[in-house]
Amino acid sequence: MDATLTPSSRLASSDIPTAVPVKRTVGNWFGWLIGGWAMFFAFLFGLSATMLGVVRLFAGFDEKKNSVGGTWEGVGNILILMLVFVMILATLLTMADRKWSAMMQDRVGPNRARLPGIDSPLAGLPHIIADVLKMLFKEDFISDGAARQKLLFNLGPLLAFGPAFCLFAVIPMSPEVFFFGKRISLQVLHVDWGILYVFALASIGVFGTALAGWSSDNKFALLGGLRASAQMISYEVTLGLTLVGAFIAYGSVRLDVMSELQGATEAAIRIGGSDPTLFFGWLPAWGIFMQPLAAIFFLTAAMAEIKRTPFDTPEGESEIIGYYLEYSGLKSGLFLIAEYVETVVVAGIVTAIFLGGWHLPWIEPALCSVLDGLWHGNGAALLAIFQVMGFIIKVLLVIWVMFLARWALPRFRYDQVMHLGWKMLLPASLANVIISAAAYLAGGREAMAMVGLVEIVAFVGYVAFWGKKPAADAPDAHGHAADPHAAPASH
Amino acid sequence: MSETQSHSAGVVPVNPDPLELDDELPSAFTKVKLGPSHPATHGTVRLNMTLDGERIVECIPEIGFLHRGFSKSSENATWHQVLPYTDRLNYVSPILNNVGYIMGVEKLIGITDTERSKYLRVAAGEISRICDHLTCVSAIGLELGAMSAFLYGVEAREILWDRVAELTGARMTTSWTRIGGVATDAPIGWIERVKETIPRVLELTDELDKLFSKNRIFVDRTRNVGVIGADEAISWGFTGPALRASGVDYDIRKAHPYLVYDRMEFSVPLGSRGDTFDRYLCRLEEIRQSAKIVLQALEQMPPGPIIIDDWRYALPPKKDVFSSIEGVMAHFKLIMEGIHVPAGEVYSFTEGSNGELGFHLVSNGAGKPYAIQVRAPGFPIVGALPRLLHGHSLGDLIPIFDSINMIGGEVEQ
Amino acid sequence: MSQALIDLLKEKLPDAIVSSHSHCGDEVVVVKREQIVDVIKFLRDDPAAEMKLLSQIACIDMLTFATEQTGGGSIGSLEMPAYAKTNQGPYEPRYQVAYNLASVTKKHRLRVRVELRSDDCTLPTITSLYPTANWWERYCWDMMGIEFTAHPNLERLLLYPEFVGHPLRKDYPIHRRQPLVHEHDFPDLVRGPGPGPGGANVPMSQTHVGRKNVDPNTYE
Amino acid sequence: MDHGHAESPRAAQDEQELTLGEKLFLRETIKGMAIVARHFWKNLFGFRDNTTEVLDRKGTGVNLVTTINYPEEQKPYPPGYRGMHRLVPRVDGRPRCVACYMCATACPAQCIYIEAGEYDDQAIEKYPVRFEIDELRCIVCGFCVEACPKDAIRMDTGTHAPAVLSRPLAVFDKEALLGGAPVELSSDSMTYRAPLKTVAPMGSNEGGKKMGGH
Repeated sequence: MDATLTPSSRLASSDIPTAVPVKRTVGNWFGWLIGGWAMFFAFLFGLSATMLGVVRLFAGFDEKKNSVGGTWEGVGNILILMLVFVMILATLLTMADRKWSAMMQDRVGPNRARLPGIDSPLAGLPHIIADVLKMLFKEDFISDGAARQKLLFNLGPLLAFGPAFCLFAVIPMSPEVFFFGKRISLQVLHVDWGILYVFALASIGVFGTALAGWSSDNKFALLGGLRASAQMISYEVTLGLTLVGAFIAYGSVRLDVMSELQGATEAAIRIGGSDPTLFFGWLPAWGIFMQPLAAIFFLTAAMAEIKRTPFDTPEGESEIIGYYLEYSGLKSGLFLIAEYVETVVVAGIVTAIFLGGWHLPWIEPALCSVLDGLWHGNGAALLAIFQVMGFIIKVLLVIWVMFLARWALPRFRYDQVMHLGWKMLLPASLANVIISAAAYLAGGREAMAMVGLVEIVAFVGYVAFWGKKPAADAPDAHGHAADPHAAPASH
Repeated sequence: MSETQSHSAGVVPVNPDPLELDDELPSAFTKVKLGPSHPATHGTVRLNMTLDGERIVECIPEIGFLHRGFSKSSENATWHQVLPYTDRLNYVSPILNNVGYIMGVEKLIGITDTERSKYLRVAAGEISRICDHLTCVSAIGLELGAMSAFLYGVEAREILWDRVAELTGARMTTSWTRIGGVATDAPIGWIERVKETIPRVLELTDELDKLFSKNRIFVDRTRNVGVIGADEAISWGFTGPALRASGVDYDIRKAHPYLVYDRMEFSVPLGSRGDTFDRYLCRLEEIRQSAKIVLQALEQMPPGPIIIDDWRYALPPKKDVFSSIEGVMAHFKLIMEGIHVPAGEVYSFTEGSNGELGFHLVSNGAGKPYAIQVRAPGFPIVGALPRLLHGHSLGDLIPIFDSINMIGGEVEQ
Repeated sequence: MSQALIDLLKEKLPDAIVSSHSHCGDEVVVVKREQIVDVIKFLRDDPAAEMKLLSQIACIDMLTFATEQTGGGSIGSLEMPAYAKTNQGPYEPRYQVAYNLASVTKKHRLRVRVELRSDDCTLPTITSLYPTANWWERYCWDMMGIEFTAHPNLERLLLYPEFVGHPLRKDYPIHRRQPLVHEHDFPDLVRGPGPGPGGANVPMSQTHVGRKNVDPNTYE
Repeated sequence: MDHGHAESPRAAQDEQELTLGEKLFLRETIKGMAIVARHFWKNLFGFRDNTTEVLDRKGTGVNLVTTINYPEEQKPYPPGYRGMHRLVPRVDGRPRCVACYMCATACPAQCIYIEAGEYDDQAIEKYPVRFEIDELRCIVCGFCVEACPKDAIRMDTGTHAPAVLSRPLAVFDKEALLGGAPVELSSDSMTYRAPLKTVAPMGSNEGGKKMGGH
């Protein structure tokens, strides 16, 4: 023991004066606010530009200049989109989840880890490094029971992570654009089967959870694995059906085609002026306006598919700890990061199909001509940077909504998840298919947008007004109503 | 729990045939031990469960992990020294335990405390009750996955505990009451502070209400889950919010008014079905009623001494201890020998946060209690867990277990 | 206010009542052990009593109740000689089991007390009348060693099965230590029971494996 | 019992089934998310008022964050807080304690150890040769303060027992405990046979205020 740590010296040193409250002035605060957001958008802009630039560098090795899908461009895309964008975003999300949840819950959030030499929590960012290091260097403990099925036990996290990681390949992050003399796009796979690839690969993930649950040789894990298998298989049906309306509208299952159809076409952008694809001249041709209910259903089903709260019955931290109960260290980390990767992918799909993909509403042609004037006719290339930035912001927004649901809502019970999936979402999405098809036959996408607008109005009315009692009838929440017991008791 | 035990419905009897062990899919029930360190068991309790898939066939609670020998320790301490032990019975609402215990001792002696002390006890006790109910209500949310609501509830609890700390000198282990009164008076400005705090607490309570009470996910998970009827609840020894959720109008504050509860205006919320959702709603409403009581008690509180002027039972004022020989002698006798409580036996009961908090006290006239046995409100309710869980699924275990608000300290003594 | 209740009881079950008194506002009726079930059943079912709530079963060991220091003592009407003064062996009946009954409708309370001699501390169970009595009786058995006949599951409740003795008895020393025991094996039908110590399937309770392998009776 | 369920304002609501709008999940889901989102945006755009008391954080632009960055920020304990013990010195620096063992007797945790000795010049009073408190055993009930007939031990240091790395370090001896403002009571003079050289003028009864007796 340290000789200087006598009781008396400790008592003296424990007289730490309490911190003097520092009032931050409003002006100061406003500066931070503006500066912070400016930095955030500048970072996004830089990120978008870098991504496009790197892909352009790789694409330079390809022969063809006028078409996308070259080999080297694909390599660049894999590097940039899947290894850098998805992985880094997923890693950041582990942090964002903690920090955002802190904000939702009136907390400060993680702020203890420090980088050497910097005496500032840096808003908790060093925790990312700390988390990763912890995951990497933690003991990889395998229980006796799990050791009997070591191969399957180790296969579990791989099968959970791998498919999730591969899903992002078909998601388009930028339009096809001439970027410094070469036509590129931020999309790994330009394939005709598009979204079917997502459905096919996503269903492989269920093997990971089932294997993990079974091979862990733990009853809680087994229950979790069973719940996960049942839930994931059930929701795949709904997941596919909710998108059928979108397929009808776009006439394609390719995500890049779907994205492209939701805003100004390339030709329109070149020409400038107003966006000719706007519905009724003012409504962006986004999927969410044609298929508002399908968007909600899809997001719900997708959250169930990736097992996030309120659908996290397979994990249910306070019930059965989940199928990854017996995993530790890096394998446990793979399961956790797979969840965040899946979140990114789902947000990407929702953005590409329903939120206009990379398109910026209304301003694209006009912005392009402005940018043309700024930089010698390279407006489309500059616009692409803004479009990628828009895509990222939309993805972040969807992710934020998913996290919001996670922290606000209680969890379903296992059978109630099934009830919701089979008895509510499935019929509703079937009805949606019929209505969408009818609307499309009646008047094409404009008619679908009309139906969609009606649906949106009805939905807003439902959320805001329906079922609300008149103010006079509202129950007195604080119980001031007179009642027999309120009188002083005489017995 | 025998291996051959089958569910009462007799759906799948366990086949004891050893040959079946070699089958690929033996048709045995799964046995799962939940706890004692399981996230859902926020005391340390172990639930030995027999599961048929997700359905709970049998659940045997196993308690005692937190047993600290309250009764035995109390028999070897003076009457006053038992007070810190009572803090640790229900550590979320210690003042109610302090009051309950001291009321028992006063009943045994045959004295009552001063007027101001009564109001202080009621006000502080109700603050404790709010803390307890907030913990329970928001913990239901937490364990059902809605973590934000839990932190809102805990935030409200924290600011109340700040008030408790200002009043008693400690947040949780208050040891605040004394025979014939209370230890410390409300500090200057405390009453105004509480009046500022209560609206904020109610605001956060309303947020909990909005987050849960109409949310179908929550309602589905709690309604018709863990239903227990009125008669059955009584026979299982339910008291407090768990009993009132079953529709039985039994609140000791109303049925046997003690302290100044007969001067307070409040209503007793009653449930109708006796399910988890009713237990949740009753607690939520009791938070609001308790807030009303706190404000009323603070409003009506008269000035005056906070402890009786009887040197046989209450310590003499320090002025007399420092300057008079009578004071020093009385002080010395009380500290060294303990308070001489007349021989006798009483069962004293007050409304704890989870129900009837009873103390069976026996004195043989010496300075130490001869025997103390506590009727923890949670004890019979935890005993009824197998009944409450009967036929429910594993997912229902969580809301049921939360809604009965097991506090390991009091159940396991 | 429960005096009427005692009168009713005396009228309906005169044989069962040993004595009755009121003390500190609590009404107590002392009944014979053999008729405790009848008395409690009567109190539960009689429309005038309606004592549906069993608050508590408390058990007191009267071994050292009356000492020389306190000059004897009394509980209610019961006067007791000083045990140490007379030095004539432990006070008998040594154990008192108190059933604190309440009525949620009539709002009255009554304590039914049974006194048990130390050589025969058995008592019929009332689990069939009140399900909550199950745990209270287990608690009494655990802490005081009162044996409830025909109890469905009279096991230790708060303490572990290997615990020796009953800690709330006055002759149980407060600083006595008990050996630590390993956790039980939870028999698994699928894979068979786990191996006990040394591979043999020996119940742990017979081995008393602890940190120190000593006889629990001498280990204090 | 006879007034039944109608007496409680909430009980009437329990009876209701959920309406169709509530059964469709979405509305209450969105409302719940809106509550949480309100907290999020307020905390994101608001700045943090560093007032240690949560209730005092008011004004525009102040966010709702209620946690305190311990140990960089510390909330001062309220005045009556039972914190770390101290042995109250007299004006000449000697402990007021007369080694009467009252605190050791009153202590439910038996964490106080005292050895008494006698002053050479003060035959009437004893003093503690050793006075040790095991702060790990201490349950901070404050009974020792209440038991002291000399106002010699107090818990008003405004701090708590510090964390230690080994158990012996938690045993605080007389030197470690002796500190803080000296106290001289008017009644003290009665116990002196010969006045001390550095006796203070008669002070007010500080002990009585602390004890909150009458």
